[in-house]
Amino acid sequence: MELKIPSKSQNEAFARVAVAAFVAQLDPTLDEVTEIKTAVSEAVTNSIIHAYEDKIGEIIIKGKIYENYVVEIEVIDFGKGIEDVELARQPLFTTKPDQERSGMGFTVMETFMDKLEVTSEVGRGTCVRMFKAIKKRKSEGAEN
Amino acid sequence: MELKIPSKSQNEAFARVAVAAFVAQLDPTLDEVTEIKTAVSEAVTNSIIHAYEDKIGEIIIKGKIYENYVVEIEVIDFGKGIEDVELARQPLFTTKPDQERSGMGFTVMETFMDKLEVTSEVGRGTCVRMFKAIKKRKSEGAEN
Amino acid sequence: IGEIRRYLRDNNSMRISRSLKDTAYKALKIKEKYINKNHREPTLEEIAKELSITKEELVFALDSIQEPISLYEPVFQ
Ligand SMILES: Nc1ncnc2c1ncn2[C@@H]1O[C@H](COP(=O)(O)OP(=O)(O)O)[C@@H](O)[C@H]1O
Ligand SMILES: Nc1ncnc2c1ncn2[C@@H]1O[C@H](COP(=O)(O)OP(=O)(O)O)[C@@H](O)[C@H]1O
Ligand SMILES: [Mg+2]
Ligand SMILES: [Mg+2]
Repeated sequence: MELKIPSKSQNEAFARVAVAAFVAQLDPTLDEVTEIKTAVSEAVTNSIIHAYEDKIGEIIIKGKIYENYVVEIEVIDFGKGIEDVELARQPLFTTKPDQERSGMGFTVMETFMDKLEVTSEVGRGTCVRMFKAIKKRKSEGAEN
Repeated sequence: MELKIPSKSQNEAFARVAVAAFVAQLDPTLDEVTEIKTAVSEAVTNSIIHAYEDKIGEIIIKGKIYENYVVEIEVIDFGKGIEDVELARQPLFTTKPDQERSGMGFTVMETFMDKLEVTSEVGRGTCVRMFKAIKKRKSEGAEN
Repeated sequence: IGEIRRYLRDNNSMRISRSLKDTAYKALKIKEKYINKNHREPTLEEIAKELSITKEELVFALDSIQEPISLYEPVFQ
């Protein structure tokens, strides 16, 4: 699936649920969904706040499910980009310390997902790509 | 917002939830949400079953919200198209009577939405455009 | 982060499908109570607030159960 939304803050809640609904077809646990939602939320918030700042731009969210219960989520923007991705990914690093930004966005994404790839070009935009394996259930009957 | 999905039947539920979550920002009642979901579900099912039949094609769902609490939803496919739209919109008309199709899809969309526009070209695809006004709540303050 | 993770872990390894249904049934109960009290349908916001979730999460949950209104009735009448 591919979802395109304007970078308005009210779309963040929408994007989060859209991704959750997409992942739901694998019937993950509540924890797994919460982790994915939280990671997506951080990525989308970054696009809204850092990439486009005061402008409204386009955010694309792509979701893919692989055979082995692996979910791939991409959050793409065409905003200002990141100068030093390595640095940006460091815990506590933030370019907006004034705005109650904790600098923990990328760390949260890394913690909650199995793999995180960030590619960015200054003036062109950023692509955050995340993977997570949903644990395959032992048996279909085990519902609790 | 714009959502792109492959015409697989499991994506129908996902599209329905995505649209419902999109419309949620207008704070509708549960009934209003159910009506919109049902209409979207019919349109998406038509694209899956009629437009692409045994193939997998692309379905685009666009959502727009206008100032006066009006929601516009478009469901677009690039499938086989409809020869006679007028006829297809008649209650009980179906080209797949064998497959438990009731021929009531367009009627359901018309009933649950305020306005329905169907444009189609044989061999090119179909666009179903639906509008619904969400009743504006009496007062924002009436919160209990 | 360890703490956030532990917090989430403590909460739920319940499957999302189960959890959505639980939320949806709670929402329907709230809706019923609301109608009895106020004689009108609550909006999403009014229900979501009581459940401490977003409107978006509420509609997602509600989609997991068959909603108890007969959709096709008006069409066939
Ligand atoms: N999509 C993006 N576009 C431009 N810059 C970004 C983007 N995402 C992250 N950044 C940069 O990386 C830094 C670290 O991001 P993050 O770990 O989420 O912390 P925070 O958002 O709290 O600053 C941000 O302060 C910002 O400079
Ligand atoms: N997206 C579409 N592409 C091609 N044909 C369509 C499409 N949607 C509807 N149709 C045609 O219109 C007819 C009526 O549609 P509908 O009222 O939903 O009834 P049903 O789906 O039960 O047949 C269908 O049988 C089909 O021939
Ligand atoms: Mg951040
Ligand atoms: Mg139909």
